[in-house]
Amino acid sequence: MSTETIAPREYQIYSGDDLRTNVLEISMGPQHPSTHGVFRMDVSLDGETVVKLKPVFGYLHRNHEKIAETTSYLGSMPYTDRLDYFCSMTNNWAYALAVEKMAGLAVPERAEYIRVIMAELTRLQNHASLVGFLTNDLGASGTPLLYAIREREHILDLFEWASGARMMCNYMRFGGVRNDLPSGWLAQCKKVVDDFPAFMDEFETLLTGNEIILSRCQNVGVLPRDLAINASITGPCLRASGVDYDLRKVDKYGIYDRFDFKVPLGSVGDCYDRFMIRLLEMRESVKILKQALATIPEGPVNDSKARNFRPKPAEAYGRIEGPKGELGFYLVSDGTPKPHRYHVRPPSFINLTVLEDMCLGQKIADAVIVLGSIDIVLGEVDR
Amino acid sequence: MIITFSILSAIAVISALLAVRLRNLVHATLTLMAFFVALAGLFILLMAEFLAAVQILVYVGAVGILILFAIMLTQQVTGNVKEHIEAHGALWGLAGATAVLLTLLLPAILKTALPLQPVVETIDPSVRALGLNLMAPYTIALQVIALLLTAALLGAVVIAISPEKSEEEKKS
Amino acid sequence: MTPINPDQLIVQLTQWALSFLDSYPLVAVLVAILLSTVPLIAVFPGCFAITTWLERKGLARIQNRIGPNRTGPLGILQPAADGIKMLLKEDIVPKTSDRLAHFLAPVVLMVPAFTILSVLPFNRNMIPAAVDTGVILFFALGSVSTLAVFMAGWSSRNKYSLLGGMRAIAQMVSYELPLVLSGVTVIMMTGSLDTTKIVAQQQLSEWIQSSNAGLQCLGQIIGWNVFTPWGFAGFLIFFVASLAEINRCPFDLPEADSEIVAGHLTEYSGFKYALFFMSEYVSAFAINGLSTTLFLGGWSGPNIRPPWSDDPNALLIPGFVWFFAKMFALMLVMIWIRGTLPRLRVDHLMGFAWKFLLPLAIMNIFVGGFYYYAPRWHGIPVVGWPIGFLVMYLSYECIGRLNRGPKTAQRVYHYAS
Amino acid sequence: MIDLAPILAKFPPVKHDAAANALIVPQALALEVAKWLRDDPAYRMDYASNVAGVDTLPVEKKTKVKQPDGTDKEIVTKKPGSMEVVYHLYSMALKHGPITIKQVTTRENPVVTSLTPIYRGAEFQEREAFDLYGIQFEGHPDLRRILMWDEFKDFPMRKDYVEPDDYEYEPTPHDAVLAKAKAHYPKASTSTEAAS
Repeated sequence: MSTETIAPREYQIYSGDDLRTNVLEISMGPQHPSTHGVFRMDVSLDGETVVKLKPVFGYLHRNHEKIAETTSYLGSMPYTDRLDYFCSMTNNWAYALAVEKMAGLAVPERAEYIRVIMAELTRLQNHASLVGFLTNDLGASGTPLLYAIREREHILDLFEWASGARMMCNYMRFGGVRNDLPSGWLAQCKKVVDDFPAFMDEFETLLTGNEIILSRCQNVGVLPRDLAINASITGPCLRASGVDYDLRKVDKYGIYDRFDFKVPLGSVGDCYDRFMIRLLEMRESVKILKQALATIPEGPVNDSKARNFRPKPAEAYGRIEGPKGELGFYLVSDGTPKPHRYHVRPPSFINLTVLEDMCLGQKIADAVIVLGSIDIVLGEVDR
Repeated sequence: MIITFSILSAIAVISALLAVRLRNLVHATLTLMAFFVALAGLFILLMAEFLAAVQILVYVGAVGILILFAIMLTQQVTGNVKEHIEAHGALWGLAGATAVLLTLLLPAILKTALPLQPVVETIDPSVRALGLNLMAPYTIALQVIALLLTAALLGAVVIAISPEKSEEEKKS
Repeated sequence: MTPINPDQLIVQLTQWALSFLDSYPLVAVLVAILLSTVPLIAVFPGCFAITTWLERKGLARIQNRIGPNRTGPLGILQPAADGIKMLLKEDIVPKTSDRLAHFLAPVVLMVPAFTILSVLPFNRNMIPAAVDTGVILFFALGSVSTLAVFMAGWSSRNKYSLLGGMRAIAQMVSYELPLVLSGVTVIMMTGSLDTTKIVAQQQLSEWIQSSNAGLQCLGQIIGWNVFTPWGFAGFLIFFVASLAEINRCPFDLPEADSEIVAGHLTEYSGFKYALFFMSEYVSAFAINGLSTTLFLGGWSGPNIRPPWSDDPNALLIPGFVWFFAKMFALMLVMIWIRGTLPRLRVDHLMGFAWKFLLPLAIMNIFVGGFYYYAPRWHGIPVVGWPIGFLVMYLSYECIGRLNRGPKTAQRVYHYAS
Repeated sequence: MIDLAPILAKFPPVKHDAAANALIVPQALALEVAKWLRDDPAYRMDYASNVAGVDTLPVEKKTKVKQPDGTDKEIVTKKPGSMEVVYHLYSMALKHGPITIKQVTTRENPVVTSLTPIYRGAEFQEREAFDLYGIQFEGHPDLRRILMWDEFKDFPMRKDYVEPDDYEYEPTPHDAVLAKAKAHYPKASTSTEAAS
């Protein structure tokens, strides 16, 4: 393993003695039906084969970090919702975790459970819709996507009930969560979680054995294990390449050491593995949710002292296993109410590093599903 | 009949001329196809539906598309406007061409007794007759052509298999 | 005065109308032309409107949605609303586009789409153009649509359009082969390129003529080509190839929205887009009509005689009802497929045409020949049917296995310890 | 907590910042240290999780100290500004971490050594630090702007960055923006006022 970094591959255009072809350069995005937002790929095509692909982003850049450095610590919490707008709960948690780590705040027992429940619900809805979007990229005219969206609605209803907002939840606080769960919420959540495996079974029977999905996803966009580690790929993409690295197991943040769950691993690292790992992770999330819902204790949910506080000069890097990968916050405090440095380590952004490596030599249609299988949200990539 | 014939032949002549004259290769091909279609129309006028259908199927559907495909692979679709072929003595050339054409056609024109007898009633261009002709007197020719085309097809396949792939296969 | 025959009512009415014009032959010809073309131009856009509604409703049901529900009861007026919207939209032509070709492309697509309808027999004696070479004329004119798609893709001066055009040409030319070859089997068995003869061949006349009502009823069904081994295989090949030929899912690569935006349609808007859209549906009707004619017995359905008539050819339910029923059934299958299947990739698509459908279609021709000459017992193909079926099944399996690489398989996943 | 003593022993120029528990690595040694950390069997820091630029302005602190003679004396403590790049390294193989590496440079001429040749994962994050802070990464294969557009001149995340006030056009400027807009577009702002 003493190799140097794995450099980007170069694709050799075949040119025979007298058969010369022109490279077709197209700019996919920022307005393109398949780029999951305002993302652009500068693609060079040899026929239909990708010979060069450069991701271009920043169309949604609003300098989130600068905004956060000019407001109080708590003031940034709603902004974190807007990073990965599919998973605002986990964004909140990652930020709260970093601040708690820096200021040394403790979290009440019940709040820890609520955080786990919210994070796993977020993972469920994110993975379900991602698989839906991926099949949409495969051209399935939205049918699996709409099945996934139906399940997502149930989970978003739960979020709305608890936090008042469906997507921009702003629910977590330093040292706990904003408010306790409304009465009846846990029972409804239990119902949603119990119903979820039925949807999973349906989804899996419909999708995993489909001949077209098999032939289009398998051995497409292969991400080798070494490259995945070297390029700091995290989340399901990393585990699809066969690396056992799940922060819920490694860091055991929150109370994840109390739950019994497993980490599914892929072997090839292609689109199909990334797709299947997400399906399998959803099953594990359901397991965690069932355990958490069965054992959640009563008690306070937040620490009222930790509102507008002024941390001592310190720095901390807090990270959690978000649905898309490792979401980290690097905070530096200089003793004022505003952070001196506030940096987000966005998983979607870094996972895009290997987009070109995965797409070279594949067809243009494959580039679309490779991008889909990475799972990016442009709010997080551009910040 | 005469009106249809005139219209179709006018279209055919004009589109054929355009196909030669137009500098944009794609336009030229498209006009060439218009010529083929007009020709098919003329075949229908002669009650040769089968021939018309084959004309469209083969020339418009296959040959024309092939030409277009080849043009797509070339670098420049539009010809260079600045580069004109200077024609000297175009009139002389035209006169010469007309003379040659007339000489070739003269015997036919002289031999034909006018007014023409309607051709339609004397022939029965049914598909069955055509098929029987192909199968009985022209079998050998048909077989030879078929063999030739198969060989050409196989040759195309051999050329199309890229050497890049075969190298990979050698390695593995 | 012959007794009223519901089946032939329209034909009789036409003849009655034309009988007034006996003394003016030129006018009679013109009126006859109008009488056979105007219904086509009137009926098929109507079918198109119904199908768009059906498609939207059907897809919505497949996807857990309601679909159009604001315009009229059950959203039935949605096609009208769509049409008005399309007509009122601005027609945007890109500045650098080749204006003439850009303008002509929808026309070039539209004309053959409607023309090929005229060789389809909608009922007995109800065929707009009874030509001797109906089937080959259909394929010939159908191949012109490739040209239109190319024109649209090339003239737009858009790289997505160009890619779409390239894909369309490659795909349509490739799929024309299995399409035509599976049709060739039928032509071979009938011995005619005439669509009316192909339909007539699929009716067992001795059964229809018999006095048994049950046999009469079955006489127009049991002889359909789809019930023979070569016909069944041919029908499936034809149907799959026709999906590709009219760019329907899962072969809708020329307009694959997730990859190349809308392919050759990217730069079209307003009425030109509507024309494209309509031509595609009309082509779909035409090709479904042809597969109905070739394999599903055309206009023949259960032979139920009207009680007042002794004419063995008289039918209570007109043949065109069965024709349109079959055509729409095939349309519905296409909608169902669109709601279910993801899209293929370019190389898979080509491989599927050349390595799977084409050998299967050629095999089918041999099986058809065998079936034709195999000995029969009282006219029943006791040898041809089972052996033909077996051969077709085996070749399907073999070609399928040869094509399936070892690469795609269900995988087993492990958990980290 | 990982024992950092072996690194400090092996590379004497590397300093330990106890407050942040970070290693301050001189630029000349950065690549070597990172490579060693990645390949050493005891560390195996194969995963560069996070790369962040940090900008600190120079601080001038004036404190009044009572002298023994009763007079106040002002003591001016100057803390120079700095530009840092912080790397958080983890190990996927051994599942431990983090080790924080810092490269410190001046605000005036911020140049550090790129670790992209060792960690591919730093590629985009270093580009981001270059884009937003103007830190030059020596040895980076593709150092271009990543979030801002190529024509953008300034570095918006720097602490002393002043937002150009004609930067964004607002259809109906108000409050502070209106005041700024007036300075730049006197006619335009009056016309919008008249319109509203």
